[in-house]
Amino acid sequence: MATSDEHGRGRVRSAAVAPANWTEQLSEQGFAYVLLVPTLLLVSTMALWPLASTFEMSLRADALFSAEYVGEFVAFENYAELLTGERNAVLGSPFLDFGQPFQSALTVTLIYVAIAVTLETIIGFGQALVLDQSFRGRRWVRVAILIPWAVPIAIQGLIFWLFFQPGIGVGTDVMQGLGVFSQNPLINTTDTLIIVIVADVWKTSAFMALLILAGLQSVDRSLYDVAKVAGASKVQQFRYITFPLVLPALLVALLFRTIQSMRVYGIIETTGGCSTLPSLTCMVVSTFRAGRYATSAAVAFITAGIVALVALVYIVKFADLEVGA
Amino acid sequence: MGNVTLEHVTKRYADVTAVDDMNLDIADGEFVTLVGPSGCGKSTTLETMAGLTIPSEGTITIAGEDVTTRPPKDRDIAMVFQNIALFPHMDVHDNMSFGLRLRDFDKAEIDRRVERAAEILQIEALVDRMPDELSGGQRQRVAIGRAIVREPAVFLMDEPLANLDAKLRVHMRTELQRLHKELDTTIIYVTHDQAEAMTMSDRIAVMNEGHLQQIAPPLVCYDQPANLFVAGFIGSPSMNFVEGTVESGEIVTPGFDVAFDPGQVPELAPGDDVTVGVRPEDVYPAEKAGELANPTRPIRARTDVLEPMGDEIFVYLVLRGEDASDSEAATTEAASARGSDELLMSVEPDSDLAGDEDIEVVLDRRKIHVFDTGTGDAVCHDILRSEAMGGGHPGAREET
Amino acid sequence: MGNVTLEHVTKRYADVTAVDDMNLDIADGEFVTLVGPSGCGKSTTLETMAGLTIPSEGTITIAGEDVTTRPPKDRDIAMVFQNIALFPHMDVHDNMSFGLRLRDFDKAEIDRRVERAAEILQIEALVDRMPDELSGGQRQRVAIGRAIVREPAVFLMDEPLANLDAKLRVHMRTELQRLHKELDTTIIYVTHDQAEAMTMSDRIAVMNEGHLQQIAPPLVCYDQPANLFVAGFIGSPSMNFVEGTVESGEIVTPGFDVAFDPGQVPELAPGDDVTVGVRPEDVYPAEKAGELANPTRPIRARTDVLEPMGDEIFVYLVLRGEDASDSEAATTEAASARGSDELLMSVEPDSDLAGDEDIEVVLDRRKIHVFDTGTGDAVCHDILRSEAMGGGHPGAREET
Amino acid sequence: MASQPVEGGESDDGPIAQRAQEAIRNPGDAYQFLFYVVTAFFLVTTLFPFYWLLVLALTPGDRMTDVGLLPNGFNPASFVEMFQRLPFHVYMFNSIVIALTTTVIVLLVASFAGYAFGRLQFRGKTALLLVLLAISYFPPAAFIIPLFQFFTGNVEILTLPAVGTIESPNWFNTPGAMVTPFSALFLPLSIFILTTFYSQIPDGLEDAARVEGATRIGALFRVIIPLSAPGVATAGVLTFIGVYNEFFISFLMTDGQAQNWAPIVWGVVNYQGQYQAFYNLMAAASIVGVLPVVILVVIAQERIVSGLTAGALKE
Amino acid sequence: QDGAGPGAGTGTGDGTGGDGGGGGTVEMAMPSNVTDRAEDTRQALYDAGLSEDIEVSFLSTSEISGDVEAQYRSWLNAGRETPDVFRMDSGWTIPFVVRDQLVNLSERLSDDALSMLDEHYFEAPLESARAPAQAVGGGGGDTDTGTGMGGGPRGELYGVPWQVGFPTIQYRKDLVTDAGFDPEGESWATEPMTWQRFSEVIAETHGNADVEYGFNWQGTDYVGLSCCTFNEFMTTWGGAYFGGRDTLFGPVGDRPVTVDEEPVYQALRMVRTLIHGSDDEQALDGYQQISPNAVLEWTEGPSLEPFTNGNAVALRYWPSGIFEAATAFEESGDLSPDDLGTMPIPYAVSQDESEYEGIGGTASALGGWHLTVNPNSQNVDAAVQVIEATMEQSFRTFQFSELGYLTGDQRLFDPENVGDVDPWGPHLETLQVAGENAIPRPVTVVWPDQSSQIASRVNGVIAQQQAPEEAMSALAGSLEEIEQSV
Ligand SMILES: Nc1ncnc2c1ncn2[C@@H]1O[C@H](COP(=O)(O)OP(=O)(O)OP(=O)(O)O)[C@@H](O)[C@H]1O
Ligand SMILES: Nc1ncnc2c1ncn2[C@@H]1O[C@H](COP(=O)(O)OP(=O)(O)OP(=O)(O)O)[C@@H](O)[C@H]1O
Ligand SMILES: [Mg+2]
Ligand SMILES: [Mg+2]
Repeated sequence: MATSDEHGRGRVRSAAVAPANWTEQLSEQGFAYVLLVPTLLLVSTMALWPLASTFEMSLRADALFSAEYVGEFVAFENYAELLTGERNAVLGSPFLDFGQPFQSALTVTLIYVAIAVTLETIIGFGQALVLDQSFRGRRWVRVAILIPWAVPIAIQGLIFWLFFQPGIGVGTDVMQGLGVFSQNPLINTTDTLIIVIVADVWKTSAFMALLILAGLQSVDRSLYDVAKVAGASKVQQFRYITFPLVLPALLVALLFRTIQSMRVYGIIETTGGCSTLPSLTCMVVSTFRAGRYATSAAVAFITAGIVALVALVYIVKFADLEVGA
Repeated sequence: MGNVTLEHVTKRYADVTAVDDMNLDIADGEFVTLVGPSGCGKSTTLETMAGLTIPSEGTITIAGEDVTTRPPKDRDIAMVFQNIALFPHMDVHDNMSFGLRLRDFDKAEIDRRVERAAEILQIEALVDRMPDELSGGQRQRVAIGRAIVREPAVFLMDEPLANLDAKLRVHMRTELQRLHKELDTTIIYVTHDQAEAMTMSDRIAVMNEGHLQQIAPPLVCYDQPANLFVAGFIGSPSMNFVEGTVESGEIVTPGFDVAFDPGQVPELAPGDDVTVGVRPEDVYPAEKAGELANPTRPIRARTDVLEPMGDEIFVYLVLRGEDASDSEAATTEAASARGSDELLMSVEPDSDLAGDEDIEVVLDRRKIHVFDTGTGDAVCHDILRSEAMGGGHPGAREET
Repeated sequence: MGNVTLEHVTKRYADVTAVDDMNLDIADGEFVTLVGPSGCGKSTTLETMAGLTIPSEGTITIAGEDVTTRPPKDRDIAMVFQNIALFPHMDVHDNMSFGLRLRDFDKAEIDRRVERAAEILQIEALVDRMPDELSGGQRQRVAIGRAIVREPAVFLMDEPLANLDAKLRVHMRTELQRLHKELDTTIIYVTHDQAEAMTMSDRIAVMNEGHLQQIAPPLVCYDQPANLFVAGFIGSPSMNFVEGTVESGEIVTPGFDVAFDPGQVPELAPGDDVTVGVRPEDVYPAEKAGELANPTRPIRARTDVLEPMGDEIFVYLVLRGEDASDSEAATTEAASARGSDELLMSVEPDSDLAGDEDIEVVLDRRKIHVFDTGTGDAVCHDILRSEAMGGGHPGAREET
Repeated sequence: MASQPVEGGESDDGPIAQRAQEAIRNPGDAYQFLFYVVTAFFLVTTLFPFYWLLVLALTPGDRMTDVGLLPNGFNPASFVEMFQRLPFHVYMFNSIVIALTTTVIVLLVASFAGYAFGRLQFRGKTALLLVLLAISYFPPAAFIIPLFQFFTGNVEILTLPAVGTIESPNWFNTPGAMVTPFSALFLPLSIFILTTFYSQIPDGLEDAARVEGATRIGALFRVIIPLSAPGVATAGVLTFIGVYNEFFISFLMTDGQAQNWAPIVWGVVNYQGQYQAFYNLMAAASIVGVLPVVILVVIAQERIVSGLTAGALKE
Repeated sequence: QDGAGPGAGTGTGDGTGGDGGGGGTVEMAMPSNVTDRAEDTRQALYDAGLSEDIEVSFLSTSEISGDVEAQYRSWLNAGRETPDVFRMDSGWTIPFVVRDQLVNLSERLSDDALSMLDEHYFEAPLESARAPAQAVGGGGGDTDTGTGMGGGPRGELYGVPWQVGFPTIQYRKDLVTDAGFDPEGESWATEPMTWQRFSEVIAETHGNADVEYGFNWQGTDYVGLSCCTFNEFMTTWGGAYFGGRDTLFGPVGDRPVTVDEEPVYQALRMVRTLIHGSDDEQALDGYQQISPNAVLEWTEGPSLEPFTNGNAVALRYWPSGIFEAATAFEESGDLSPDDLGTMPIPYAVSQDESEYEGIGGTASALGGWHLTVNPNSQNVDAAVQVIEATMEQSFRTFQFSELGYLTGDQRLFDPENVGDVDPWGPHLETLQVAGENAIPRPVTVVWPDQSSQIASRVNGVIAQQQAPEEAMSALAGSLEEIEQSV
């Protein structure tokens, strides 16, 4: 019995080991490609193909009267009309209008991203530094600090919406007491922007903290000994050792956080609403909801293009790191 | 300035006491080497001095101030770590200049010092490399460089030359000594290399299992080891030990007897269990007895293995005892009962000894160390007290 | 089985060639030591053998099969890394048994081997510790343990004893040799410790800047170094070199002249620029000349620094040349022009020499090495060809 | 703390800290104090919204007016009622299964990719990384129509002359329709995280494993992944939480019924009536729904521990 | 209302039962309050004459209208065969009709059933389930004649009302009486009053009572504002989005946009007065400040809460509010269900005075749901039979008394027919008035776009961020643009 069991285990094991052995014969390059096969398979069927297909939709006309998603081929007409502002009425708010920065989706999104990501990075870093220490009860403090990330956006929105909803929460009174908010924060663009940013910082600082913490924890502790003996103060240790060594993790966190917040939607929709505070993704979703699938697809691609531009900043920085290392 | 004092310093980890009630008083400008077997607490001792580990007990004083809980940066020390620990994200230049940059030295001065250190360390060509592009020895040199550019009051060096080849090591040895003189700093140095310990140190501190065994100038440790442990540890190959008992006027061991004048050596009381120690270089083939002022009686032995080392040959001898009846038995049992009826002898490389040959050897009575077998403490370091020690020897030889 | 052959192996990095056209042929069961200065390519050579680095050029054969691009696991090798590389997430036992577990050894066998290795390495008490709770030497022993439990056809060991104290090192040396015999494996060993290289190896391979300089049994490397580099590298302290020129029947150097019989040493053609090499132990105070069969003429020198080592004393001599007019100048300039008018002599510890004393020394003519200054290649290893080498010496001394 | 090297003994050089050092005999105390203040601040700010959620949950459904720092009334029954109204535990179960499966797949696939990107050199590396990153530029809305068509069996994958047309599977209302796209969409983040962490593991340790007889994959699993535990745990937690709370795609791929693998957010949303929501139940459900994540974080944070490479290398 | 005998019902029932069109399972998409009582509902259907061969199962859907729409949309686009019967919001049924994604029930229902609908059902709900005259205007220029673009022939019925909702004003009868008014005597329940009088009544009552709020309603920037709350204000002022009732459902692009007209401005000014009082620069004379600022951020839930807690004088709300308030009053101890009064939405301009046909006078925004049939269903016949069963008097009664819904059947608004069902009894008359004056939102395929524009502009105006004229002319521009965008 025992032997047959072992036999079975052995077989399973060798079945698992055989491909591993086979890959050993490959060159580094070949091996890399083999490792990437599952990724490419998943990503191409579940992401690239849908995107291609959506892109195709974006080259067609909206078909509001038909059971089809989209109508005839119109090439880049959707893009042209969107970018020239001819579709603003359909979008609900202008795409880009420097005259009213708080009404146009692009500027609102950029302002939001700049403020939120900056705050989240600073706070997340602070939290990570706290969590990096060892102290009694750290486990629970970690949970406490990280748990906002686990709250679904719908609930996150609900919490803040209810808090500032007159008649239900006391948030507006408190803030007005502090002289910060207008009477109706949830229909006021700047107030809503603040609420959305606060809500977002509350939730996603944890994301930053988690990634940065992981980076911090991976730093070889003996380097701190060296730095201390070399005479580094806490601040200097941070600047010369901690920061450069967590920089890769920090960049990943920043990159993804920026991309995610460029796509902000849910928290806006669940608090002030897209017409109070229009974002790029708001337009994608509202046109989608309205059944203008082609327009929606085009807005999505334009959004992606803008995100790509923003992400470029980080990619350049990444390249720097790679070269430096 | 750079004097370092440890008082009753103890460091306990979960299941070991790494350093146990350590008392050290190191003068400013002194060069002290810590030696001891692996795991005896050398690195831990340095770490407590550096402020990287807070001792479980005891106080540490540097330059007269109690620094026991003070952070490392306020101690004016530099350290070379046993595990090297270069900053992986900095090139060699930045690694070496790290401490200076922290202190806002100006660039020219930094470059000057780094260049100078790189030159000493023979790594001028490597200053732009990243640590992972260096060989083991090169990394170690960078680690040394990182410390020496600092010119602190106290240097702590934990096996800084472990990964260097003999030649470079000799070079580094002189350079460190020069540096020591030039900067007049205190250096506390850990090494497992006897030659280093012997040549560089003002004093050697011998540790074992967290305890300080002896701290004394190198030759004192070598010639007058405080106890069995020091005697066995210092010197390579290590001292021969033979257990025996004191009888009146004679120390009796299984392999040989050594006569002494009880009047001259009152420490040896009849009936004591003692261990006789003699270094390999103090064992001579009987034909050289004439060169010695005070040889023992010839001791019958059989050569076993010969280990030629280039500049000397180590000869493993199996003692055949006074009655030498069962020489074969002795040979076969040699391995198992080693240390009591075996002796290591070192001879000149041009010796004509061969393996498995019956010979007679003599010991230099002036170099026979006697230890109390029970406590391990040294009883005496020669059994010929009447003569003056040291200076007398060459003259003695001349006589023959 | 375990024979390893390197043919034209070259490894280039961005800005250095770490190993350059290396050819090695190591027999099954042989113990070969790689030595060479820091950064000369020893570790890189081992890495190519292990399969961790694919050579830029050349082929590697193990047990007759070309394994140049084969993964490490298919090479039946075990390696002790210079940087130790313990798995930090595994305790000592798991670190040591890692390779066995990968190979599905059964638990009893694993435990048996690990226990055995821990015993040899004297780390029985540490098997449950994590690497970061070990001292430097303890870590290194674990790293050795991880290799030896494997019992592979070829051991690659990169400075495995660098962090161990002398005593443990001697112990490990014998254990490794025993293991070598017992398992009959090939061992390729890197060390910077001369004693290790000398005592353990069947052959020593001396490398410099990626090139193989000489591969030969230890004493051949010591006594008949192939070139200046090997001569200077092997032996500690290192050989004295003095540049000179050959005139008829005489090698003339700034500090002294050495006469030779042109008939006996035809390699020395008048007019050649040569470098004379002599080891410190082959330099004797003139009063010992009598003990030598073939001493040179006395050479006038002044003692500078004395370095007592316990079992010997190194004496730094400044040659005063034949005309000895400006002895002060010579002393002050000594440091800068070292190697040409300085000589290192090693004497017995009971010598009565003191610093700053004018003495005369002689060299052993049978131990004078002559090299071509231009190419560095050895020209001859004595200047007394007529006499038989080796065995004659003790007899010669006896005569006096 | 005792074995912690001097941590407590240090403080910054600023004048305030200096004064504090003098004022308080043990300089460690000032630092400790500051540390606790900061920690307390973070705790209060992150926990306050949860506290308020709890207040909401405890407030009886018909007393939802001017809710301040204390609940209007005390009604723990909402934690029972939430299960009576909806099989919330089933939604939770669905989410946990979907999230765990996705996390396992993502970690596995991303580990391979992270190893390739982080530790191997090959052509097209940067381009591939950029393509992966680009996926996250798009709002989910850009994926859902094709994906929905795909998983309702409306896409012809390929037409073979002999076999006929192979259509995409009809996985509507099954976990596969969520797990598969989630795996792809959450992959880029994990790949980037793991690439970063894997690339930082010293080569020496992988070399050691390989010399000991591990394959490259073996070394990945036995050495690199364990040593990257903080990164892997983080990638895992982020993926799990992301999927656990995902709604955009799961909204489409199920009809919202608990028995049809609808996830937890569906459950929370279903506490909403046409005009009015049961805020107290939603709050209670959110608190209960977050518990699995709390457990996960408690477990995962054990993995996020420092000093993983300590004592490994001498270099 | 006399024809509401069981006979008529049975007749129809027999008809459907008699068809015996085979069995099969019919899956109905229903919200949880139905699916929670699936067994009872099923039984009620069989009791109403549904053949036992037909198995009825339920798919539980969300209560959030937009989510449900999105789901149906993707299911229908993907050609899913289930569910067989959809419950569709009257606010977005027409686009599905126009896209030809529903079964034409005019062709499927029995004649009896069809005529019964004509005879006994409120008109507004039926309107919102019929194919519009023309989806797209012909004169738009750049598009083909719209009639070709899907949708059945004019007037064909695609859905049967399942549930209806007509907002009314719910108020605290006790407070009003305390303030010296006489609701009974003045027949507030059936005779709509003017906004001006309403504001005076509420203002006075509020001043007299110890409650926090006066008149609560829902004014935040959301679809409820455009479809309903503001639609009511506007309609009762005689204004319209697209020029009257007959163009509500199209043709898109070929109808006037009439938001930049006086009645709309007046409605907005009035609303501003209600919220901000006479200080508002747009304030209308004679109107009192009766609504809290909070209405600017309120949706249904938050506006209801204070009223049920006894903290507001009046509330504009859907019928469910009656149930909620009555229950809350009952439970509170201080109040009783009798303290709850209802009245139709007040008006400012009567129907005769309004420029547009069918606009003016009291108006209640139409809410409610229809049942429609999935054209991909394998069981269309059975599905139709199920729908016919729901139209049976017995089932409607079950809906009303057991599930607590109002249905489109006017007969059930007659207390004589239904008896004194708690808590509806006293309010049925008012609801009947509201139902007769229901105003549907202008549902077309572009309504989602227009709705959000309207909500956002209107909210802006009433929050004093913009002047009515300025905002409405901008809105008119956007609406026209959207009209032309198809
Ligand atoms: N990754 C790398 N990139 C560039 N140069 C390298 C790299 N690794 C090693 N080298 C260089 O190659 C040469 C040989 O290195 P190697 O590690 O083999 O030396 P070694 O003989 O083992 O020296 P040591 O005794 O100091 O360990 C050195 O000059 C080193 O700087
Ligand atoms: N973190 C730790 N936890 C537990 N024990 C430790 C720890 N660090 C060191 N030790 C133990 O303390 C003792 C002293 O260690 P230390 O590093 O000072 O030795 P060492 O003298 O430097 O040895 P080596 O020459 O091998 O480096 C050893 O037995 C070691 O195992
Ligand atoms: Mg140590
Ligand atoms: Mg090396």
